[in-house]
Amino acid sequence: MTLLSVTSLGVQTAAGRPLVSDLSFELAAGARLGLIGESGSGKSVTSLAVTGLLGAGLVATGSVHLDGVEVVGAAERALVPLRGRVASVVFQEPLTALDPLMRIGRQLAEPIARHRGLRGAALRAAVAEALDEVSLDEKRIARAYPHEISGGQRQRAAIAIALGSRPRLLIADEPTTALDVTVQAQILRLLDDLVDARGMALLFISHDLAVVSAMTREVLVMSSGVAVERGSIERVLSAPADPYTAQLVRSARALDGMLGER
Amino acid sequence: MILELQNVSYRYRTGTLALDDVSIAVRDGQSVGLVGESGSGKSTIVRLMLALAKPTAGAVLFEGEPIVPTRLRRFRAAVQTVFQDPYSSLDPRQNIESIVAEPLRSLGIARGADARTLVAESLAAVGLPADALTRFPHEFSGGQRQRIAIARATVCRPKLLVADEPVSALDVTTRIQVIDLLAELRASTGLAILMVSHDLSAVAALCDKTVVLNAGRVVESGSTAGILATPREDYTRRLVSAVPRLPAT
Amino acid sequence: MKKHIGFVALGLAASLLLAGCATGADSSSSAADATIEIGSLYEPSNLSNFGGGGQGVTEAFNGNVYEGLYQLTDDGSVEPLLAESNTVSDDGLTYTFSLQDGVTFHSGKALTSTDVKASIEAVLSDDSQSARKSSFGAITSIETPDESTVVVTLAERSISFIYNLSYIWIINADATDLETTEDGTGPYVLDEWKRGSSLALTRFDDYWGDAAANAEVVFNYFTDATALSNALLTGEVDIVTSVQSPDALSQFSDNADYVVNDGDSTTKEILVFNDRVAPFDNVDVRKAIYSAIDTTKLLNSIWGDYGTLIGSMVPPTDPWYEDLTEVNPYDPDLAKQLLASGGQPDGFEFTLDTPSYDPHPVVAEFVKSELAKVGITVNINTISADEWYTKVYKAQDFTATLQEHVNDRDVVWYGNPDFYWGYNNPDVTQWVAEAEASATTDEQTAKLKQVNEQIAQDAASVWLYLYPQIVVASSDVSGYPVNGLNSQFYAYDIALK
Amino acid sequence: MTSYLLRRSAFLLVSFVIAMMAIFVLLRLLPGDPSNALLSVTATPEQIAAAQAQVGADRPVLEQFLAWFAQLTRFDLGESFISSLPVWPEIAARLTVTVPLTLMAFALALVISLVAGVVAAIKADRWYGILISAISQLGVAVPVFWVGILMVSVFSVGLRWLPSSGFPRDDWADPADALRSLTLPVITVALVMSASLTRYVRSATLDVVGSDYLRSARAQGSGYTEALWRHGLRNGAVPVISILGIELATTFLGAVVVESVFGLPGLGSMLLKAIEQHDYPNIQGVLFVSTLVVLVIGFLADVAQRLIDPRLRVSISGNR
Amino acid sequence: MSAVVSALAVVAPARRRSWTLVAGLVLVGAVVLVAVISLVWLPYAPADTTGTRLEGPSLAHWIGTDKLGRDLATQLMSGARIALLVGLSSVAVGAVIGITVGLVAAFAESWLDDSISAALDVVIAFPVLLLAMLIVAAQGASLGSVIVAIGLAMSAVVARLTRVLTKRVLGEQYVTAARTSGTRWPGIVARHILPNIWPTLSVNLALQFGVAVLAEASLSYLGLGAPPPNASWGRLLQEAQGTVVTAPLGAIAPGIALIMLVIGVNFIADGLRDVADPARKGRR
Repeated sequence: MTLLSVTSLGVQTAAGRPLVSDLSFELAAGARLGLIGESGSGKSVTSLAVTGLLGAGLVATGSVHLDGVEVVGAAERALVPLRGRVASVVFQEPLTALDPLMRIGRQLAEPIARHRGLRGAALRAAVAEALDEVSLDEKRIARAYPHEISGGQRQRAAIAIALGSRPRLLIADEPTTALDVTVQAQILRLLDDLVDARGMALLFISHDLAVVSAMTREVLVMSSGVAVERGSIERVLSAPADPYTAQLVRSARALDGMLGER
Repeated sequence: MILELQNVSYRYRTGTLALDDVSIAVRDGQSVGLVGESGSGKSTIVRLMLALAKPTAGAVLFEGEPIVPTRLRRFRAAVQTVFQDPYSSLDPRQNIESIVAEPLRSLGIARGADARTLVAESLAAVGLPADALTRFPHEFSGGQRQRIAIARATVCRPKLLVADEPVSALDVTTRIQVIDLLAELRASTGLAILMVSHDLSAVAALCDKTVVLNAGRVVESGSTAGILATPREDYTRRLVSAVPRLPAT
Repeated sequence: MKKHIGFVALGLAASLLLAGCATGADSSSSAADATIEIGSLYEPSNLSNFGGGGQGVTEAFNGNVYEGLYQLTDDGSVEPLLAESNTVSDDGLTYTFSLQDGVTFHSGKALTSTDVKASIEAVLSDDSQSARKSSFGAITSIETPDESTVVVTLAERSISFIYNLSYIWIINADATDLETTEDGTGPYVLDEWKRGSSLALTRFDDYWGDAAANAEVVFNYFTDATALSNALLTGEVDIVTSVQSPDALSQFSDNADYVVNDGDSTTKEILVFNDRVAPFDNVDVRKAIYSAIDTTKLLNSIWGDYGTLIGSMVPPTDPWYEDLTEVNPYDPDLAKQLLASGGQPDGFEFTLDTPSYDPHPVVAEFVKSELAKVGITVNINTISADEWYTKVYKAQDFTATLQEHVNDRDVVWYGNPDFYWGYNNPDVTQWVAEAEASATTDEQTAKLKQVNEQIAQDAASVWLYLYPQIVVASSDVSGYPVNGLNSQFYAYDIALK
Repeated sequence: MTSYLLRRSAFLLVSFVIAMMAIFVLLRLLPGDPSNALLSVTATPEQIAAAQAQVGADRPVLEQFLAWFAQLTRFDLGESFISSLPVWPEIAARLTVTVPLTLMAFALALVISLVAGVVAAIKADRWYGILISAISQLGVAVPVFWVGILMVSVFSVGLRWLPSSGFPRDDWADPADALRSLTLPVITVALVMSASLTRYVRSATLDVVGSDYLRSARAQGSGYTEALWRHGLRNGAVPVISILGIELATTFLGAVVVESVFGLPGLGSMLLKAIEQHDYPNIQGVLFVSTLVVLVIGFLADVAQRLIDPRLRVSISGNR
Repeated sequence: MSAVVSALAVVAPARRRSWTLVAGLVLVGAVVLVAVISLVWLPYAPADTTGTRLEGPSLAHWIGTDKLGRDLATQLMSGARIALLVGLSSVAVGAVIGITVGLVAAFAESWLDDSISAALDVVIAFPVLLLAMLIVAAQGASLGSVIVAIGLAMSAVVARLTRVLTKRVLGEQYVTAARTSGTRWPGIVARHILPNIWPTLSVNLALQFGVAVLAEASLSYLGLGAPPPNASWGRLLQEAQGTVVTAPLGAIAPGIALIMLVIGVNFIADGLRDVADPARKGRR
């Protein structure tokens, strides 16, 4: 069964400017898809539309089925059960995505308690386990506020929070863009391992071809809100069909080439 | 030797040591890449090299001598800069002509029609149309803004361009274009470049020499190709291997 | 907030009419337990009448809490109070007073002649800041031959002596802390003074005379006249002691629930010149200004149908009143002629120091507008009451000013050439002195009428109008005073129907 | 946190002393002589000198200040020039009117503005959201005394529901009576205050509503209201608390003006009268108390802000 | 008026419609128009007392007369002038002092900056009106001292805002770019800082204008405002308070004029905020 099915999705601003047009793709349970595009291509807006989290003034059209439930035009009430349980999101900027006034432990406990119904000692154990899973020192980090830990640790915490509710689909929206390269490598490995271990589906969004290629075999290339190409990463890299994709690949190859052969 | 840091240390007011005994030199026409992750002391080095801050210990030498106030004007004319954020680096309330002409005006190099000619030439050199002069920064894309910043930095024909993460904020296609532009400028004018970046590929594309920085110290330095191919230090190795690569085809 | 500058009368003694004022307060038992709520704008600053208490302390305490040897009644006559009787020597220099029997202070102590002596001496003492001090300059000695007799000796005749004694409160000589407490002999005892809000008096059960017709009176203080009339409208107060604007009155005058009493007032609104300085040292110029101002319209503007026009300093309630309103008639043409003969044919410019509180700013604007018509330019300089006192009164550094003079019998100030307005007519000075030294009231009255006519002829000041004295009360109460002479307000006859 | 508290307390003390000094000197620059109010028009030069000595106006300003400050350290505010009565008991008596008035008005304003501000922010596109914004615009533009006059003419003079002015003589002996007297003044001040507070609450709410962390919480399955309650409350409180101190001070001032409309025997009417009479000890006393209150409120607001926001704790101890 | 001028400058290209700005300009424009007309023409001379006392509205006296029989419309019209004068002058006083102090604090060494900020916090904690009451009490009531008092009181708010905004601009890379371009501090202040803090600052100054007009009215009500013959709206309100029942227009008309002006400038402030400056439009 298809976990996520997007059909003719459109997103417009209140003024009528289209951000995403006629976007369609499907994602089966346990599958991975990379969404790639440069700034303004509409990839982040897509991730928000999928979970019904578009900001005020943005209007979605078309259809998004998440675990069989129509998201576009749905009432908040209908969406709440889907979020976290079916699909969780890791955002780009972990500093602002975490509540600055709440200790990490409490932020982590919130979705665990909600979705797994744990309380008291069991909840504390689950929080410790979740932190351990993302290789964070449970004692220190649980008591820390977001500003007290490094960017990498924050993003690990954000991942732990997103996974705490045991979702079947993880949407990672540029999860490493704000991080240093060495940290990026660690986070990517962590995500890869966790998604694998849990058999989750992954929608991985990035502007960086090399990063996407490390995470998924299948990519969808977006430009100006339109999907220009879809296929396996090898095919897209070796024989891009669309001129925009071709240019993107050419640039990426050029930069990659600077680093020399491996 | 245009600019040189000699055994420089820098301590914040809070007491934290940001730089510890760092020595870096940039020769005429040379291009040096300064690589490091956040907290490595890159931005402090940039501030010292631009004479925006004074070192706690050690010396900053311009053409072999300290930068005293009487030489400041000469120094400014010779050492120019491009910043990371193309949105914050251009004053939103000034038009492009005024922005690019700022060094000419402030350093008393040219005024009026002369300045206008120089500005137009400089804009042409970075590939921007002449009608850009009367427009405002918000009318341009990120890549175009970075070109404007480069035009401003090169309008007074400096000897050294200090480029602080000049392409990090740009999309990959734009990134290539700006790197190409800098390479072209270097080739055509003999401009020396000190590029600070966490992005190894950008450094690799532009710099002959690379200095690797970690936690306020120089970890390793040498030819770029050498460092990429055979990093000697552990940290450098980790840094190089962490860079995501495209799958071979 | 108003601050009336009280001017002490140095006039001759009032008529010695001893006609008893029937109080007629036969009150039923329920009415006798009533609390009367009085609304006033004049809260005392402290409870002492030696300095700073202001007119509020007179209003609340005079005759209610403290009593004098004599009392100035609401209709302006002087009656004995704590003095049962007195005799005057033939030369008019020795006064012998015998005191009422059975008078006790609120503290329980019996009144003796020592207390009277101490009370008078307190007013005369070196550090006394009493406004009355200079009225008693003639006293040479006070003796107490026995517990109920006081003998006062004067250096010269003073026909106003008895009248002036009505201002002196007889206070327990042993009392302390008179700024927050009291120890008088009056029909009321101070119950509580809640500063900024109210002052409550309760009936003194051991009062020597007729008991008060009510159990309690409360003076409720307001800083705003509108709030005060609202309080009367909403039944929070029963009586307003002194209404300061005619506009509030329309709400009461056509309403059977209220009674508007238009009593006799002694408060005069005066345009005061500095008669020493040019051009106001010229009689014609002063008269020109008097004739240029339409006082009828001014009075109507400020007070509607209330108030009275006067032609000089003397209000109709003073014994030496004469109608002098035609001495300086409103006549702009005459004003122009007078200006010309006064050497100012093209008009001139002067500064009018105007106290910042009502009604002076409005009056100033009216004067400015009227004088503009005859070519005189007025610059209004607004000053605080305090500045008025420093600049105008003490330093006499002014050209012209506005002021309300509240006391009765205060025409005599025109006999003092050093007074702030600088009016100096040797004849007037002499007549005032002679009036004080007269042996009979007729003689006194005749002299002061002469004074009265002369200052009007000289247009020493412009007496713009006499304030009305308006007491508004709920029609449920009776027995309240309506004239409010010198700010006093006798509350003991007020009864609830 | 402890070191912050110490430093902040020291700052409180220093700024208080400086503020009092400024007030003291400013008052001495007043033209006019406080001894005037003590004197009658017949005062002789000796009487004038005696009155000046009584109020201390004949000594140098610095000496006056030091004497006054020495008194202050014994918490003695001196005696009124005009009435010779001690200042502190009068202030204490008047605080029983002004404090309840200010606090009740403030609490009411807070309740009104929290509800109105949040609704106006969340329902910015609905007619009632727009209406709330419009009313708060109007409220900011209306003078408080004007509202008071309106209130009196409608609810007291017109409908006779509530007293138009004054305060019970027995203070709070009958609380219902006292509350009746304060109802209209409280509503008047609260209405005007809530207008500007609503705008602050609205903008703080808008910040929260647009925040990433709220979106994150919702992405993990938290309902909108729940997320707003759990994360928005504290985050929204930080900017609001920072202005609450100032708003409370403003409320106090609103109370001062309104006291004169409603004839209440509070601190405000005492201050006005004291200014009128140049009664320095009374002015200083009232300003002493109100400055202290204002500064302590600022202190508490700062501490509260730091208790809520851990980022502020770090930046203070880290950077200085 | 600077706020209004820049509002006009912004509205001219009409990039983004802002109904608040338009409404604000209409309201304030009406007051300005009346004030300008009052300079050349008034229905009656200000001191003309030929009317009868407290007349109702008529053709001769559009909104009636006051106690002295003076034309209320005339007074209201000259009051517009004073309201604008008080607002503008206090804002000018507040802006000049506030911007200077704010700039000094932003550029100063940290100890000086801290001291200035602390002092500003204390001053700001005091409501405008309380400070103004003290200053007016000290200087005596005159239009000038009212303006100075309100201006001084508001300067602390302006200074604090200027300091914060300047610090923000100082953190922008274009300031660093200007420094490396050899521009000296005065040039940076004039060319970069002032133009960039102005949009936000002008919004605040417009709001302060309203605060000033209201403060003057409250001072007048308390008897500490501009003395006669200045026919300020606040004083008209105070004078008419006693006649609210008999001649309500005397109190209502200046009240409405006052509210109109304050709402007008607040609308303009909101409109200025809505009409984003170019910097904000460029970003995403």
